[in-house]
Amino acid sequence: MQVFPPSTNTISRVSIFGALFFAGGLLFVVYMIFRSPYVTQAHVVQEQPVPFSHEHHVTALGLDCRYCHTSVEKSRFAGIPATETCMTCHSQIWVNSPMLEPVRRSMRNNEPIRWNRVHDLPDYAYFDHAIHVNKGVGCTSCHGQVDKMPLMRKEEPMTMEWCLACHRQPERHLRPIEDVFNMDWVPPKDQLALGRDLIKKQHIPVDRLTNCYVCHR
Amino acid sequence: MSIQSQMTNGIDLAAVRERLAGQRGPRYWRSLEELAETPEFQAFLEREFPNGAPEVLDPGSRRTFLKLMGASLALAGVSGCTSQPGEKIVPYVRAPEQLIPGKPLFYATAISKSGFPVGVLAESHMGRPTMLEGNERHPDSLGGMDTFTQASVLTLYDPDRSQVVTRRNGKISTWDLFLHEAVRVLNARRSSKGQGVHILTETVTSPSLARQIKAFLEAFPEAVWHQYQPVNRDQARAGAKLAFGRDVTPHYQVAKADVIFALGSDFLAQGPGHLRWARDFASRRETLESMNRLYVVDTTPTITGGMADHRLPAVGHRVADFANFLARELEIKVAEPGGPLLEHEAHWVRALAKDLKKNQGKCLVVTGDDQPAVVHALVHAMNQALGNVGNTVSYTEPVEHGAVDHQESLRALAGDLDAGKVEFLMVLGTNPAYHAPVDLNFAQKLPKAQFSVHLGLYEDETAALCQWHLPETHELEAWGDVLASDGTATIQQPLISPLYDGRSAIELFASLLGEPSRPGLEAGYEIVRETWKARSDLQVGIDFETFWRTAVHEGVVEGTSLKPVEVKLAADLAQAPMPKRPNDDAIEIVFRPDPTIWDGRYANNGWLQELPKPLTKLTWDNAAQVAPALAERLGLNNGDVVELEYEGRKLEAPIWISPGHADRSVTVTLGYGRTRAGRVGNGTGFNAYLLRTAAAPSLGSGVEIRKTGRTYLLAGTDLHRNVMAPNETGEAAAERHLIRVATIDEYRKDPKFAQEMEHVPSPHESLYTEIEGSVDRIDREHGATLPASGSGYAWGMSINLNACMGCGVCVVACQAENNIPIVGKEQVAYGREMQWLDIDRYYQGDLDNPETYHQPRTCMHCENAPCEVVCPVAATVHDDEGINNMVYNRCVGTRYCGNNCPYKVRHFNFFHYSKPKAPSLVVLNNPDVTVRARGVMEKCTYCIQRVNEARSAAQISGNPIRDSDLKTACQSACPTRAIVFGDVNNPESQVSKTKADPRNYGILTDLNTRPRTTYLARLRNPNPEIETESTHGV
Amino acid sequence: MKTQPPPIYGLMAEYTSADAVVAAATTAYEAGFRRMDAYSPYPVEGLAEAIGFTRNRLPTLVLIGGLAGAITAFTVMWFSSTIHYPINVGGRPHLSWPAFIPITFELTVLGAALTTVLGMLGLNGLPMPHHPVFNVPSFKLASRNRFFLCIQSDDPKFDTVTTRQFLEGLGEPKSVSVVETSAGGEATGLGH
Amino acid sequence: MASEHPEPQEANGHAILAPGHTYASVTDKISAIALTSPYRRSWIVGFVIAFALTMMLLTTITAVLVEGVGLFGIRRPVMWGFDIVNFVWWIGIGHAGTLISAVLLLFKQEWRTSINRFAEAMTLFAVACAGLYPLMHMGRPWYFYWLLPYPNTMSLWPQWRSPLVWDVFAVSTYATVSLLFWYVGLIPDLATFRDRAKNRYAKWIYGILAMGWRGSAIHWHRYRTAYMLLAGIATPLVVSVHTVVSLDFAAGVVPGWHTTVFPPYFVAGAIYSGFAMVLTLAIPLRVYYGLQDFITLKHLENMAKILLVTGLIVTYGYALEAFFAWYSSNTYEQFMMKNRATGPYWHTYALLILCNCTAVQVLWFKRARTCVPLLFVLSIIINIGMWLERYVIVVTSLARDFVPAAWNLYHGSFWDYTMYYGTIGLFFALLFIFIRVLPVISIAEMRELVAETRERHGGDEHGHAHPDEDDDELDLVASSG
Repeated sequence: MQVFPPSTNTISRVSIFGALFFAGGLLFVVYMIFRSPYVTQAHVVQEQPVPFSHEHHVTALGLDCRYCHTSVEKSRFAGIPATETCMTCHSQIWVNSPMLEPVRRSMRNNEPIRWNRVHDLPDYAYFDHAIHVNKGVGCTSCHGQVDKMPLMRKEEPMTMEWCLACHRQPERHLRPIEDVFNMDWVPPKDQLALGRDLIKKQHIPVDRLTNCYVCHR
Repeated sequence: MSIQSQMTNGIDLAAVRERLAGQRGPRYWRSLEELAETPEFQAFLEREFPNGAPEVLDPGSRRTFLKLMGASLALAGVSGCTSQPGEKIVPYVRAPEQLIPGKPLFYATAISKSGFPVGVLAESHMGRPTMLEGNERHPDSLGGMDTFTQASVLTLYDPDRSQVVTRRNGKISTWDLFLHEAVRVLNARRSSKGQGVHILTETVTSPSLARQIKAFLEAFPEAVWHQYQPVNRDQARAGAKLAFGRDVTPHYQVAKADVIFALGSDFLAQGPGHLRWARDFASRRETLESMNRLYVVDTTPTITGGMADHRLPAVGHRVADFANFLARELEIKVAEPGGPLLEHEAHWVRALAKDLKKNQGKCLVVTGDDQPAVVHALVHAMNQALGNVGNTVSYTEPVEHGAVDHQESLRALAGDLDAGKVEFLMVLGTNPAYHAPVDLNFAQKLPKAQFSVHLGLYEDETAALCQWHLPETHELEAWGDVLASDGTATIQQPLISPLYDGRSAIELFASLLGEPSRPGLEAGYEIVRETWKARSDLQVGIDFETFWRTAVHEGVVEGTSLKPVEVKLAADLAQAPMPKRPNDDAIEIVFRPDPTIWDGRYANNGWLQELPKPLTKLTWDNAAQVAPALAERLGLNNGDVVELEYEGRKLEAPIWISPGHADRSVTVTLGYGRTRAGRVGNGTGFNAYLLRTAAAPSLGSGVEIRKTGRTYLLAGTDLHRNVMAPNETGEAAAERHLIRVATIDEYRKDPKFAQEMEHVPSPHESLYTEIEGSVDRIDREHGATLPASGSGYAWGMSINLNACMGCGVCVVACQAENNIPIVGKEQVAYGREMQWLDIDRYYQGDLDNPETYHQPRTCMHCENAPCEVVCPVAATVHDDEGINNMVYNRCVGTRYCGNNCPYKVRHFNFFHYSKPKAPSLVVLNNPDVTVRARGVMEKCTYCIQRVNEARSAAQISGNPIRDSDLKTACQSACPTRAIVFGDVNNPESQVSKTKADPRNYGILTDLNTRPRTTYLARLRNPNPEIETESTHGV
Repeated sequence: MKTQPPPIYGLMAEYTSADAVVAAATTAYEAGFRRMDAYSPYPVEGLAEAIGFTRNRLPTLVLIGGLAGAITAFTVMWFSSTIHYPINVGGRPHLSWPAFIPITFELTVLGAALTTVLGMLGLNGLPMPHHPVFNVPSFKLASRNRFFLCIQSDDPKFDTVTTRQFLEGLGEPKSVSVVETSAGGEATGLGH
Repeated sequence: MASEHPEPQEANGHAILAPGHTYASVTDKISAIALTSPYRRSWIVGFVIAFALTMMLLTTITAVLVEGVGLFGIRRPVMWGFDIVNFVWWIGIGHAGTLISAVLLLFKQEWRTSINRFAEAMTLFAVACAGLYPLMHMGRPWYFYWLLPYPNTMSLWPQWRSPLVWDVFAVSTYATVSLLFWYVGLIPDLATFRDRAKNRYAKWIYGILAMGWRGSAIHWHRYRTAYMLLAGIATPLVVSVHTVVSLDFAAGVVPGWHTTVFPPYFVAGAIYSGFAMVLTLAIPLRVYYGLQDFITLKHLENMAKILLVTGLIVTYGYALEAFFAWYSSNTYEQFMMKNRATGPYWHTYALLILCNCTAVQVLWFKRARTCVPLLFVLSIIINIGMWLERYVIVVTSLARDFVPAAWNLYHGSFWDYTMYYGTIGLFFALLFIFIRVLPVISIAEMRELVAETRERHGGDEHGHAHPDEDDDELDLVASSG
């Protein structure tokens, strides 16, 4: 005897294909999620105790990166300015702007300002600012147009994939040493040619840049 | 902690002897179990869970052990691969000058033990010391390190250190309250010129402290300064007095000696100058031409005995007879000996005497601090007779201040305490309540002091009996100064401001004497500076500031070493009576400081507790060591608990059978059985001080050994690996040529003996063509790896078995540098220890007096690494410089690599060993090394973090990496420079040169693994008169 | 004159033995019937041929499926280990082809197996839980011990009356019953 | 003949189907087991025990996930223990199923018909158990997917040279193909169940699973092709899978692992243990559900023969290992062999030889091959023996390989055992369920068999003997209980 109504034929086929598409779609969604700002935190502005504007200090006042990030050329760690660095100016200007109260408090009570880390790599990935800066990787290559950021945000996903992209073909991103801290540097038309020269000039061991030890210990 | 049976029934040592006798050719053996093939042993093998596995595997008790171990488990600042919460970033308020964030700074200072220092460069990351390197300028260590110094950085962060001032009734108090109280009491004593005021310290070399004690004694003329430490130089001092009529300290130029006779002395591992002596000794075993020869007579097997070309075991009481006999051979008038030597001994000593005479002025006789005074006197006489004085031996005034006889000094204090004469007692950094001679009953007398205060790192046994306890600063926390054995001064600078409310001894004195008002660090700074301002003789032509800055920066104060003094043998030694010999069948008991926790002061240091002891390879416990022969007679076995009865006092201890131990003698090491050491140290081992009397501090006779029938779990890294190996390990080790030895004659005949022992497959035997570029060719001649030209850096290591003494400092250095957690006794016993370096100890030959060989074994960084091929996720792969990278955060823990590694150098985090345990340990971690999570494989990385730092520095500066720029942790710690690491591609590098040496060989190279780490074969320099037939090497 | 074809799926004769239904099918085919199908509780030799089924495209599909698996496998391994992220693993060449064989083989098998099953179902037009033949009460025995021959109404030579007579005369069937098309049944014509 | 065998059912032991069976009778009898026969105490008790063990398995898994693999007995240098031993053991057991359904099909061995269904089921369940181990033995199981190639933000891939990655593909392919094979075989029977189930939910579920199978001649035709194709595909697969598993060891450098003989003798071993397990299951099954007519002595004897053959191949493998060791004059190999025979695990090795090589020799005698209780005992002995074989290979080789200083013993811990017995529980729990919900013997193929036997016995008089058998279905069902 007939167990199922006619409609089941359609239903059964639809459901089979439906399941396939759903599974596929799900995988795709997961794939996208892991590259989305939700996971990578790219383009996400972090709350900070003081709404510090890189835009203002870099573009308007024309401060050089190294004025605050002093150790960027010497050390793995670029360095976050000590409160006294802020106070060099802010003991004269904006002396009683409420925005800067945390800075003054820090100076008064000798308590550090606790910033929220914007570029936070996993602890098992060891990044060295010095070597990048000294070999011609510009600030903007990783940090984006900081001079256009009223509030600091991470510009790139900073996934391993992303790091490797450059470690595989540094020539696409390298720039002359003198332009490393240049915010307005734009790659020339012959970037690849330029990059290749720089690789030679800087003795960059391209073949070894993807070795595991480069980042993991 | 469970008592688990190691072995129920006897090893048939007779059978073992036969087996050894029947041996043709060399065979190595590692533990007695392996030599015994008794049915009982087999039965034991079949028993489920040897070594108390069930406890380990039951989570319940695992947690308890973790809790216990907690104190020393490194904290996981990172756990490989777990997504981390949002991080804060905290800048300085005022940035310290000369500090570059993210770059470590190195400060020269010194870490001392009982007054004598090892010079170090302390690595500081953003203001926190994480690692100690040797200071090459320091005369006593020349850049080498010993285990105690290396591990002291862990003590700095030990959460069990005392943190506040406390009163006996446990009330937390403050420095001000204490000072107020103390000063009141002292002032009350001024009228009586300080009668009843007593100070107890260890040996003091610090000029500043000495200066203050002097000042104190001036303020209180009647006050008494006592000194006591359980391991002291009383006998040596007495010996010097006996020989020269005054107290002088001998200094040895080991490097100048062609023939050395160590009479009951472990001079390579003990004594203020041992690091330097070891270096000098090793330096003379580099080449055939320079080979020196070492004779050793000792009771307990020692590191020095292990390095000997000829060793004789002798019970402690007969050491004097050897001295006497040798003296006679050297035509020195001496009294009647306590007893004669056996024939083979006599023959041995005669040969030795001949050898010494042959090398007049180029030989050296040394004896141990714990030998009787007369032996010291005789040794001085011999060196005189042999014309060594001025060549290999020189004498200076004692380095320490107010040198006294410690035994007497403490006895006096005990007397006064008993008589109730002590109204003010200040104990500085020593722990008599625990380690005073048992017959002084010091612990009972101490409370009789009317006012007593204890200054120490820990609230220890003594602190518990004093009215006040004051937390002491660690040497990395305070200003200070110390003198090396030759008098060279080091100014100690603080690396970090005191973690707790501690003060140093000199700061304490400062406050008591009311001089500079400011407490703490500044006070210490002031005092030390004043001390050195006073030494105007050192500042001719330079102003003090320059002098001070150089002194602090260099870590040594130039020109402070003592000038040798003229000595002449005073009395006719024939008058000096030789010690009487107890009746021969009495069993003697020998007290020795423990090789890893010394007199007990390091009991709470997990690194040292878990460090396998150089010869016994035991961890976490001491044991009563006996000779195989004695064990045989008494039917004893490893782990059997025996009752030792000595002079009416009883003590229970597990037995450890030490091959090469003197018969009729049992050795116990001090320092264990602490009750107030801290969470790590409490309850480990047994307290040997309970048998140690003032009369016989190092050697007593007439000890009774009774079996209790119980057994005790001893966690020996050697035992647990070989317990199941009846007889095979030795043969296998020989067959596989892991250790390669030759006498210098054999070596002369056949310099390539080491390389002829293996077949290295040629590349054509592979299915694959080698991977382009990175893999370096193998040199068929040498079996060593020589790099393909122009392939950039190629890192490699070479370990010189001729220099390695097996002291184990490399293991601790590695542990400190690479954030290696300790795992606790049960896990070690179960074979899960994490140290990346294993030092394998092999014996060869006679059970009663075997030769000892040490072989450090760690990742060989094979060019054709078997581990890499089997990793399913590419977590361990090769880089282009030939280092076998281990990417922890990619590891999923299949452990396939561990199985496929022929060298078995991979260690697995079976549990979360690195689990955070104490906040203070957070900062101990090396920020450059990932802390490994649970379920992750780890192994030696050639200190990849250092390679990386060096590389990026080099790439920025543009100069290639030189040997001097890059040292692995083990390499820089090694006192004998046995470990060499560097760029194999650079023909100038030391490592390439070493690898070109014909003695260079890799192990298991016939597997075509092409290890980057290779060894230099061991050479022996026997005296043909003693050694007739040779069964060594090939 | 032709009457409107009735709203039925077809006529079905029931047999108790395999030989009978094969014989019946052969005769019916000779008689010119084409749109028909036979049903049996187990695969009966020659029955399919008897109702004019000849070519089977399944094996070709399977071959393609297998090859697809193989190619995918090797390409992925070759690409990942030589182009995308070449790493020195134990000194072995990047393209360690001998090591790639096992996986290539496994995926070949997987590809082939999947196409076999899906192909078979697809070609058979399954799943089709509903089908007019199920309307015949005795048809449930088709999965036990009965054999059926069904001539479908969409066969040009089909005629309710004549075809019924034809079937009844065809090797003494146990019965001949009408296969109703269920309301809204779109099953007609499916099944080949 | 008959006199040799006490129990009446065993009469005519040489047919692979007892006489007197019709399409209807086989259909009714087999479907009755799942559809109508009542739950027996033996089933309930058995299921409860199996289920309890499964719960123990879950507990173990939780414990290991929480505390870490340190709970197992593993330690340096024996980094693999029960986990891999059991993995190989289970996978091996699985092999009989595919072999029976595929290889015997290709060789037109009719006798496979009445055992292939539950042999395949056994395969699936065994593979499921096996699959647990590689997963749970990992230090960080939650990253198992790193062994699969998928687009990831690390732009990393599996390390294709690792036999473990081959395992992943081999085992998952094997599982998939076995499942397909099983399901395809089930489709017609599911249709039968759809038509015979009384409960409408059951009808509905079986109906969905049957996908509307109606036994159309053309469908049957393609079905046949597909089934043969699958058989053809599965045959090399079954060989490859255990080959790959053997490569987990053979690809390593460890003496005792690194041997060329491994692939063939692992495959043989797998079939050996597989058939042993089939016997262990079939013998009770045929008694409990009175299936002696379908699973006759002939079947048992044939399987016994296969046991004998594979047993000899395995023995040959052991012999070769020893020979290689001697002939290679390689220190490590020779020591390995010596160590196996005389080392701390000598008793394991001895027992293994006893179980796998010695015991099986009785099967040279027909009497033994047809003595059911003996076969049952023997099958269990062989299962144990094959487990020991893996234990010897994994543990003794690792316990003492190259560097004597690193040698150490291994013993399974408490948790090792709970996990092992747990998977056995899971295996039987699944099997018990299977018996109650699906036809344990392929009905359609049995009908075919009936047809073929008839041709052999001339004509289908049985068919006519009961002209209206379908009318008294219920009685038949009842009588078949």
